[in-house]
Amino acid sequence: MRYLPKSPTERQEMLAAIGVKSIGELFQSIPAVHRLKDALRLPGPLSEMEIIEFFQKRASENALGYVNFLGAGVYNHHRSVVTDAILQRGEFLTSYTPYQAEISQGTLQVIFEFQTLMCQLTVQEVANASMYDGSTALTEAALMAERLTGRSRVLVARSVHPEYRQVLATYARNSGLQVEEIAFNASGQIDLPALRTAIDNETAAVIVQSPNFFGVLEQIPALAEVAHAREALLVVGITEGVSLGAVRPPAEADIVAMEGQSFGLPPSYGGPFVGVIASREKFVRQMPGRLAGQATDAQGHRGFVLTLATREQHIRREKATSNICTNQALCALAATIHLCLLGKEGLREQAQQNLSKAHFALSELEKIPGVRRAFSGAFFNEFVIELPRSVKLVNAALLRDKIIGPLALGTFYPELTKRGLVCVTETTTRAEIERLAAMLHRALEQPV
Amino acid sequence: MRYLPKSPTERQEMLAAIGVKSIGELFQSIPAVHRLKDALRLPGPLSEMEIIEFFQKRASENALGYVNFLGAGVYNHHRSVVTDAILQRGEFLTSYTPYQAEISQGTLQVIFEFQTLMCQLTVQEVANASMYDGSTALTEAALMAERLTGRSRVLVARSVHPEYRQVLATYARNSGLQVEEIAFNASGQIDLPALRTAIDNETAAVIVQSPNFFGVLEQIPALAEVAHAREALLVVGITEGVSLGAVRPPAEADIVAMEGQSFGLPPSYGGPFVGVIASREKFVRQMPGRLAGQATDAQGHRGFVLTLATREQHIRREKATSNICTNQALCALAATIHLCLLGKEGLREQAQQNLSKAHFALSELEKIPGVRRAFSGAFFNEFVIELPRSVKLVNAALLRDKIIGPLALGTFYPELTKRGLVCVTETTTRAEIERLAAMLHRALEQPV
Amino acid sequence: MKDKITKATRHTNQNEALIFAKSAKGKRGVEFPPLDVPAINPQAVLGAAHARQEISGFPEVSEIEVIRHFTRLSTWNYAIDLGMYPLGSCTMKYNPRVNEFVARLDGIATEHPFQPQGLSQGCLKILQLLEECLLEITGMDSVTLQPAAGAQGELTGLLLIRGYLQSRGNPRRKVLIPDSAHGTNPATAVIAGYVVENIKSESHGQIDVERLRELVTEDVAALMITNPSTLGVFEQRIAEIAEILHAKGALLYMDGANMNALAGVTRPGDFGVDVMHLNLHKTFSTPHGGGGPGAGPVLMKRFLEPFRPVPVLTQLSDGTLSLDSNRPQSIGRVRAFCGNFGVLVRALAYTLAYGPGIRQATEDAVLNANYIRKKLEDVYDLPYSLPSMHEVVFSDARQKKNGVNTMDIAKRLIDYGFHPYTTAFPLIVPGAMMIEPTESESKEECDLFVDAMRAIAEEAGANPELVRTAPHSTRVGRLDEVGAARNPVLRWKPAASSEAAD
Amino acid sequence: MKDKITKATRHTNQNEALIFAKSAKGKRGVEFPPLDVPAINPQAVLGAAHARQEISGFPEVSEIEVIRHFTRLSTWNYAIDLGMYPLGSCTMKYNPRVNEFVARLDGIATEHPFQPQGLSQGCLKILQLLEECLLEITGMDSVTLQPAAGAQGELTGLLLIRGYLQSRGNPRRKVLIPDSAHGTNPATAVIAGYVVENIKSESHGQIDVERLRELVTEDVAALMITNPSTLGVFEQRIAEIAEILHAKGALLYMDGANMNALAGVTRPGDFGVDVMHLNLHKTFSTPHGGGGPGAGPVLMKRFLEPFRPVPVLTQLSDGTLSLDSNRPQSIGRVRAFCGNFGVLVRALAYTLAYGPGIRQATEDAVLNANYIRKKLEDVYDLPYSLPSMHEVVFSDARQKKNGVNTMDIAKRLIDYGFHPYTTAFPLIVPGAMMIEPTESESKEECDLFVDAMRAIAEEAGANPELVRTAPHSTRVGRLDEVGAARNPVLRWKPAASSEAAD
Ligand SMILES: Cc1ncc(COP(=O)(O)O)c(C=O)c1O
Ligand SMILES: Cc1ncc(COP(=O)(O)O)c(C=O)c1O
Repeated sequence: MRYLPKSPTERQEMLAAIGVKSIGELFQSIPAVHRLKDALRLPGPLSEMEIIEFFQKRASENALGYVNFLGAGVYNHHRSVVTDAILQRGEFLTSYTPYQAEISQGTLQVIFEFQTLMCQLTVQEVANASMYDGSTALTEAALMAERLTGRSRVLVARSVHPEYRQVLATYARNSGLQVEEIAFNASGQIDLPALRTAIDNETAAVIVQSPNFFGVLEQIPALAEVAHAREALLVVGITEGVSLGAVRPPAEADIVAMEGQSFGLPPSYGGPFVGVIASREKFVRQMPGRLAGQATDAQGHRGFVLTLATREQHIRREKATSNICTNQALCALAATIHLCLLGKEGLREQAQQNLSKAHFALSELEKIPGVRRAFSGAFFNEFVIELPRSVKLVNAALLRDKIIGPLALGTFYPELTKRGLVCVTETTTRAEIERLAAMLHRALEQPV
Repeated sequence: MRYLPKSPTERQEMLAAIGVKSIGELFQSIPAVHRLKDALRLPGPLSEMEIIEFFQKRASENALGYVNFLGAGVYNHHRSVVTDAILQRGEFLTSYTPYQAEISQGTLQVIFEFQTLMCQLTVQEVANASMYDGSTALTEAALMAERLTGRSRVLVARSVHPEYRQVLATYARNSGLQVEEIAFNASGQIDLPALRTAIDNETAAVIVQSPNFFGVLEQIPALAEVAHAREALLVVGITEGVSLGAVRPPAEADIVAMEGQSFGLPPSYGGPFVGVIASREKFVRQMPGRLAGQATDAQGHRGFVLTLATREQHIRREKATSNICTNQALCALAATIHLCLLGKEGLREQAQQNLSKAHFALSELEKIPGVRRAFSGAFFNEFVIELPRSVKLVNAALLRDKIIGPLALGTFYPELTKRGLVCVTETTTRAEIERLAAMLHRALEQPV
Repeated sequence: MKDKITKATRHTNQNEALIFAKSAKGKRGVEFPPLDVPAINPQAVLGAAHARQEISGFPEVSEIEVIRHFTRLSTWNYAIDLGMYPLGSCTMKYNPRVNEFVARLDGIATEHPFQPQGLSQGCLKILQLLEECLLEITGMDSVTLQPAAGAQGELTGLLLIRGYLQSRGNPRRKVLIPDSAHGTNPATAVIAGYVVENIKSESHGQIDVERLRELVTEDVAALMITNPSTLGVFEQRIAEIAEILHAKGALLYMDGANMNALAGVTRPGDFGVDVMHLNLHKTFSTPHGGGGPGAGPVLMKRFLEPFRPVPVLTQLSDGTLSLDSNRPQSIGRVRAFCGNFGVLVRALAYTLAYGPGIRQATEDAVLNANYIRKKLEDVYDLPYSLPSMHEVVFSDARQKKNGVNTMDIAKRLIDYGFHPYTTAFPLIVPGAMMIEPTESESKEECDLFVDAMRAIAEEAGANPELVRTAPHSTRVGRLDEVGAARNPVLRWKPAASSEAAD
Repeated sequence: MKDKITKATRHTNQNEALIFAKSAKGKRGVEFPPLDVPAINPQAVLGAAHARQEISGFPEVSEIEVIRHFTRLSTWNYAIDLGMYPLGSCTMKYNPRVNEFVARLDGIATEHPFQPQGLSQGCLKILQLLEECLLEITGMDSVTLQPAAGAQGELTGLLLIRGYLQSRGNPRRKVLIPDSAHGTNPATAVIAGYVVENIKSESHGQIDVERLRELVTEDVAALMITNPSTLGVFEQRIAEIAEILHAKGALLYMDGANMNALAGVTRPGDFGVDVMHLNLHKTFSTPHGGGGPGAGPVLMKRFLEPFRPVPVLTQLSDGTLSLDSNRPQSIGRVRAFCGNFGVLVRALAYTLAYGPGIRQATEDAVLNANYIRKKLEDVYDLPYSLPSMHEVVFSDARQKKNGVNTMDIAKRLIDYGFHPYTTAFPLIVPGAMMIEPTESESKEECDLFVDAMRAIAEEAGANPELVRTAPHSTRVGRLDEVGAARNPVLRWKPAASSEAAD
């Protein structure tokens, strides 16, 4: 087998050196009854050619050649080939968690740079590297708030990504964390009065997302006031990192939980992505996940090490701040490379293009009789439209034109049938936007 | 511009340091009349996204999605993704010719391994790394024979690749080398009697290709006898390196000129490929091109250096064995990686699959009324079929079925109209072969 | 002694400052096509309240500077592609390049989790085939591919157990965990709402079955066991252990991190395991990437199936695949979307490459570990002498006498051109030296490792200081971790730029 | 002095034997799908006369061993991706990664040169656009993209000249070449059937125009000039030189290796050049790959067009592109198929990335060279003082006094983390130090280079031995090239395996 670097003779030599006659003897410690008699019934073995052919067939059964207007936590953004070229260097791709600092400085400096970039984007003091994704980052942020406040009730805006709220619910259910949801208003933002009445002195955190699931920006400073008035923490989730190139960062938040997929990671049917938790320096010892810090050797050379490990499971076991071990380091590397390439001006331009194209798309769609925007709040590159008929029906028609239309919100919000979430990024061309508008217009003209 | 690592301020600082006010001052040495007033009229600048889009458009205007049965010096063989992954490491991709041995040992050891592999495949004593391609390698081999024998007449078989012969003619025309062509016989091999009569004591070399342009194997030992009887050299060209996994190597040849495209290089519309000259140790000082040799440093460490440079243009100038400087080193690296992956058994299996599939294809095609093989000689993975009507007509019909059919030989050999060269490799599936046969059958049944 | 070192040499290596030190206003590494719609000014449409002013300190560099920056940094790393990586419990095996290729295909890497399922059949078929393969390899009945890593798999598994017990009236209070277990086990149990009770291992490092019998009460939800144990030893009485638990209505959870010792040879489903996780970034060769990503599928017996996280993959009558979220008894979601899909793609590519031949990989892994054990047992202390499977755990007991500990030996291995083994785990072995070669190591590489370890053992006697102060061949020496933790510098700051960014 | 070295540090680096040392019977790195047609035994169909028995000594290794072998070897190389590569005359600039990406696209890398031209319009459009761009940049009238490298471009150019002169009755005998020319110029002239006559440069290193006037006779076919010269200086009297040649019916050939100093600023077609070549692997950023591949397009004035190599790209009335081989006056083919197409793809990608902005690249290249010249001219001898363009040529004259020569300084640069400059070329400068930074170097990298060169100049005075014995930081020291050439070992042999393969 091509992955195995041994010849039959070498195997025999090694068995002889060990002092056994057959490989079977080395498995004697497994009770005979449990040892398999027959070979496993698995497909393969396949050659490289066959493996590639297999996956190309699968790829052809997917949405190749379709234009899509989907966002909702996973965004189609430009990814430079430079990022992937570096990512595939064996020194990064095939290395382990950098516990042995002397031969892991490459990964460690990258993590340190990643932490810095995340702080700069979110205007927070410290950031970790990394959490599994945005949904678990948001959930761990809630648990972190619980630890920090000693309170066990969190209020979550319904405008937070539905699947993020499901993950939070799963973790909360058994760890004694009580979760209550706060409605959204006509602007698509969290209902402030409702929040004010719901919040109390047992509230550990107020959890919102901005831009939220409807693409609408939340009023972070006002929310911070409400939360802080009750000594609760404000947790802000971010699924669309590119927004930070144009949108005011959540500086007033106590904890920011971000999904970094927009920074150079492919949609890849939902993962692997990279979650980040950023917060205030004073909260760092309750932070979950890995942290790299600066250190010096005996000669005074600057280097980096994994630090504050006393928060982690391998040291603290049942008292750890989280059970996370393997994380998303390679995705954090991709995000670091991607953001370094973009730079300050690149990120600004990208954000402005997203903003411009999304607003252009809305204006095109609003020209269609019966189509209007569902919420009034300011938005970045996603917005909800209301249609005169079922989104599913309309999408079915659009598919014939190789367009994957708006995400039907009825699936997640019973009250939001006929509402669709539209996402437009810098990779969407004007022609594609105009085609969407034209086809949607035509679809609506057809009798049901 | 993203490739330029300077800010406007830094440019100003550097100009100041030099002591000039504007960049223009640094171009004063160019007479004013010659300095361009206007910007060049060039397309661009394009972003990375636009560049990729441009070339994807071009790609879509090519033969994507067609099955082809073309060989004739460029072969569709399996290329492992491993080869390309290594090839793209910046340390190999972006390094220069290894003149500074201490920081070029990677490239130098690869070249040494490449030379060894080429010797093993061709059963020659020394091999260079590298020539531009097979055609220039064959041509340089003729010039090398001219220098070695002090004679200036070469006999080249018409069964040698037509474009190779054209290149030879171009180089010969002005360097006083006289080239005569020898006909081929019914078996598709060089006409031995004709060769015997043509060869004389002024003949520097007999030049053949095996497998030749018709896919037919030449009788190397017999040819060597004929040549050596007149103290002429036998030069053997090889365009299909994979044949060496099954076909007897040209051990009796004095010089072997090989095209290495089959060893891990994509067809790439004809290049870049890698030419090799292999020969006898005693001829090495008349060899063109680069050679790496073993050396030791003061501490006795083994290393490699470029050696016998006194053959080369940068030392010998007008007396050099060739004018070649930049060669095809990266392609030689690809071939080295590819052959190491294949290994002895892999190459044998690949060759046997080519042989088996080509012979299966012939048998399928011969079932078609009016289709027969044109030559009788033993072949590897290419063969010539004779059709009852014009190959061009038939191919036009095949194209409708997304099949690129046999190469029409009439273009190269007026006497070989209605003859087509068919190539089948391990990448051709039985289904594709059967489709070719079926469609060709149908095409021939249609009225002209 | 230096002359003993044949595997590595020192060579010139580029220094590199932090990327922030290279920043200069106006440089950039990415450009975009000109905007093809009317440009909108953020201030105008977002208003002062929502528009961002400045991204303070954010780098501005060119493409070539980015390439050099990260290429240089990469050369400071050790990696599987450079040599043996014998980290015990981490299964650092070869990461096949074709897996990277297929995971990046258009139509695979480009797919959106919310696109119509009818246009996602390729993705869903990949998930289905991987599920079938993992079930066959483990002998279990049902699976979820959603967990992002082993630790999340553990949580998912415990929540399945909790959901099941809950459905029968009482989730119970305790989870039993051997003292040899990995830190994620106890950490996870707490998140799942359980109290951890540790079990001391018996003198051979196995589960103390008699003690277990006493501990297993109606209050115990499950035992989390790692098999082979973190000592690399198979739990001989595993079936009996399962019976003890089942007799009391408790379940057996198996941490499958060491599955590389079992694949193709024996199946947890056949020896009483109720639920387990796999680490696809270990046994199934997906690249560890400096810390992740991974994937931690959870496999279970039929009775736990109703509790699987949503969505679950189902096949409709017409054969099309779909994701079903309507599962009343589900524990819910543990992660958004469909898990680390790209990792799952790689794991399937790996499985297909071997097919039933995966047994050969297991055999070679066990062969390597036993070969190294045999070649080193006369110079290093072997605290537990039961037969090793895929890894062997020595201790520094002998070298300690000369003041040389497992960390010193580990660091000295770096000078010999190897990545160290796992130190200080499992906790039941003081001064543990946990060596897992995996099947990816040739006899040549194993022999070089043995030579290095023996040479270091010699140095520990003849020249302990040399070992204590190792490594001597790296661009930085041992770093002051205590100082780093005392006053942590966790990010670059412009103020400190001249200092930190250089 | 070591403390002066801030750019590089020594770090552990893997050793690696020859691949042949890793070979063991039965290992392999590639497997094929099962044969889907009847298997044929080579012996049977080819017969003893044609069937191969053994491939003696051929390696047998696994995929992981191949990955490690070449990954380890790669770490022994210096490269542009690692740092400045100031080789004069070589224009080692950044090789954009997107160029590699597009050259590998399906539909580009996969295309066969003999497929129907109707199905090759994409390839042909790429060639056409590149032709148009190169013509605009050089100001010439016609072009061939066939030559595989600069030297072959030179040959093609001289054959064009010969063909043209031939057509007017007499190919003539001589080609004039300045003593500052690159070795390929004279070597090429001979292959083209010409006798080389060297011209001494005048005291400023420029063409001695008066001498030229005497030398140009009816017997002279052409002058091969490099402009800017290999001293990096523009030939101020270039137009006059052209007139002198043209007056006698001789032609002006320009070696375009130094076009990186001119692109966007001035055009050879505008200052009298009749024919020239470009090195796309220099000026147009295609990767040098350790020695190649390259591409050497030849550009010419209208009157030379009929002599272009076949096939030539032509546009049919219906707009489709085709390759025309029916050109009676053609010099013939210089290479099979359509040249190094993959290299041409990369060069076009590079040109499109800059567009008219290519002038900025030229300006930055000249800026860097002059900056370095300014910062070093007080410590290194500048034999020719005319204004530098894209490169500057110093000599070791001052350091020679302490027995330190250009090669010693070059080797010492390695310790300072840089690839050396070009040594011992051009020949008219004894102890030449030829420095070409290109536009790809940041001010930071240029400053580090200046610091290193100044530190070495100091060392040459204070501690010449340190410089003479450099490099001190590499895995191997200076290798005995004389010994290697005296009895050459040019391949591994099984016999010597234990010795050579380790
Ligand atoms: C025995 C054991 N259990 C659990 C884990 C945790 O798995 P992961 O790192 O994938 O979360 C590990 C990984 O180090 C392990 O070795
Ligand atoms: C001035 C000059 N002319 C010609 C050449 C030869 O070009 P190539 O190496 O592409 O054959 C070179 C390349 O080194 C050069 O520097």
